[in-house]
Amino acid sequence: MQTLSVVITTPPCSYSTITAIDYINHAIKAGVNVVGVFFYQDGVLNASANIAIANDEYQTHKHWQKLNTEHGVNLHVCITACEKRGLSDDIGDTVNTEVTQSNISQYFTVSGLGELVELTAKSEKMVQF
Amino acid sequence: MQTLSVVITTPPCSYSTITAIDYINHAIKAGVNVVGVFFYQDGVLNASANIAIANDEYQTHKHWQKLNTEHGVNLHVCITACEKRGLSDDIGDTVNTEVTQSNISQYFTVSGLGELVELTAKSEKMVQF
Amino acid sequence: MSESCKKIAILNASSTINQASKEALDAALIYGSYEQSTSLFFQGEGVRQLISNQQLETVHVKDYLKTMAALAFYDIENIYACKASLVERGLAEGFHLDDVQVLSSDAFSDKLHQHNVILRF
Amino acid sequence: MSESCKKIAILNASSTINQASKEALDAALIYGSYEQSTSLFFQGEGVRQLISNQQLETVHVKDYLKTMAALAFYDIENIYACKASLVERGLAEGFHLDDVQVLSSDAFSDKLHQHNVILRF
Amino acid sequence: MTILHLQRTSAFDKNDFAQCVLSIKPDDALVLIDDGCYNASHSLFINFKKQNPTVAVFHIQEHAQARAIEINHDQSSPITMAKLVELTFQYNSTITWQ
Amino acid sequence: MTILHLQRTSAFDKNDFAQCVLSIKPDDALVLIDDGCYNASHSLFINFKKQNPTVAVFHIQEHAQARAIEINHDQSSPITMAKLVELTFQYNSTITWQ
Repeated sequence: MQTLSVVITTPPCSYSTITAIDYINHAIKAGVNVVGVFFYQDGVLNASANIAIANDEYQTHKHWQKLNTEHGVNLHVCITACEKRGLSDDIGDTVNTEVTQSNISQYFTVSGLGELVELTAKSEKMVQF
Repeated sequence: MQTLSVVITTPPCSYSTITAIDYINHAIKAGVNVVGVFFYQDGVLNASANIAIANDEYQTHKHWQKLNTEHGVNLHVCITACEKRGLSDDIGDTVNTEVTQSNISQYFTVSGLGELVELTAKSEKMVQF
Repeated sequence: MSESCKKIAILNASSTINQASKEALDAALIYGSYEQSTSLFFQGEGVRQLISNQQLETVHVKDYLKTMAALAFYDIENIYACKASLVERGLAEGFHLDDVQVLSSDAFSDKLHQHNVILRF
Repeated sequence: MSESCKKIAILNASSTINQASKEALDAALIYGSYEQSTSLFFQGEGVRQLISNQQLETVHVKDYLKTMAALAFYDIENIYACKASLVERGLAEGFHLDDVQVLSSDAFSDKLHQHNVILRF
Repeated sequence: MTILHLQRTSAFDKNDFAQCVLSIKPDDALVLIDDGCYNASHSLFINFKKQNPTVAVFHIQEHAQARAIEINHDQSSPITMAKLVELTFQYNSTITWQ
Repeated sequence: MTILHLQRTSAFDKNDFAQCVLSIKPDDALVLIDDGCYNASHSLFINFKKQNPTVAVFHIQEHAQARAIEINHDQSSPITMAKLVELTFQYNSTITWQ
């Protein structure tokens, strides 16, 4: 079975990201094993839990969600790139200081750059978008 | 008194944003009345409440905060541009469904594009960064 | 709204399938809705926004170009395209908007110079 | 870590004072720390990252270029610069890193072709 | 080894394509994607085709169509996204010029 | 009316500067900011200076210094950010080329 990983560096409201999702969907349709997607640079913004795009526009975040829930595609975000862009899985709650919150979507896995290395090793091909 | 508004379209971790902050600080030092800063396009990401930049790097978000608290500069974010990028002042709380939360920094004012028009009318000069 | 006799120029420099282009148009329409004197300029890759027969839905992008038809409604009637940018790209003047004025670089810049606030997207 | 004899190329295309350049270096160092065979390529505006006497602190940017000294520690010894990019920019070969190999476009591309994964930042 | 070059930007806007054409070897292939389709009418592309008539060149048909770009099939072969997935596995590596 | 042109990108990377120079009138001024400082050695800039020797040209000294760029003062006057604020009010409008 052909194996593939994809690196995403474009943000959710960039139309370039639609092309990447389209590519991944076609890879799955062709029977390729999509080992994982790694979000880096401004690409990590795709992992925001609070994206709201107008109903008549392409719902980038819902398409990522669908890739995860319906096709089991692992969506890895680089936490270092996240934090400088306002995304974190360790936000102090102002009311209850003992719990922490996350503004990273539950469909994404918080990872580090080490995961990029893993994906590189585990996949026949790696394509950047 | 000279009046100025600034439009920011670059995100918080772009080094271009440092130049904009530097410019605004110099305007204030020169006695210019900075009527407001309007954040649009990827510039709205500066308003994220959860930015965490490594300690030894330029703390873009803290400099915006300081412009607001120490110099009374109004920081307006375009909410339409915010929402498609994951920022909102109306996030449903998963625990208590009756309250809504915001992931927009308290130092920023949630606005619409109408505020850009207001700032244009109220300022002698408008500079984009 | 405080009184203002400022003239606003929105300088469109991004190609069609680009969030910046859509957000530039949004800004122009708001200025128009507040009855500010607003002009649209298309230069560089921005001239591509004027070309007919684009099919944005093919790549799942909402056809915001259709919204340009609303420009006249908001009295945004000064729409300028840079001829040099069109020629460089081998583009004919078949626009989906009426009343686009195609200007030489010099005349295009002359028009820009008549505005008080210029935003480029 | 699963076994991999892949060769990784990080192709640096952004100028110095640029978050992309810093994040490209971070990625290269991680590949190196996992003992992956990794090479750095500098082309286009990317060649500026190699130039001596830059003073990033002047514009409040942390001098991540210093981190490049760690490349040798991670056995990242293949560092290539595109000669045409240097010449186009009028840049002399006074680099802050030793062992940068300046290659013709052809040779630069030959080296790129020896890698299994190429990421461009 | 061979490289599949994915060109996503327009040479009328950015200089990535100039670097891309310098990096293409005879057994590589070039795919015009997104705004990269605009390059079909750029002098860099036309010169590249003249000097390298045997290098395989493709463009994503839907991306050209969305932009109202007509590309002569002698210059570049229209492909679908499904075909792009296939191509990914036919070349040793990819570079994304964006 | 006069325009202060703020050039923030490098012509070695993007084509904004080509549009900028086409838009500059004799009473305008040009300021090289951020990566815009790299333009000082670009042929577009050198030709522009030859054809428009009287147009005021500035660069932010700290931005050039940070990048190890040496700019001949005959070609462009080094300024501080404070001076840029002053210039903003001396011209009717600004365009940011980025």
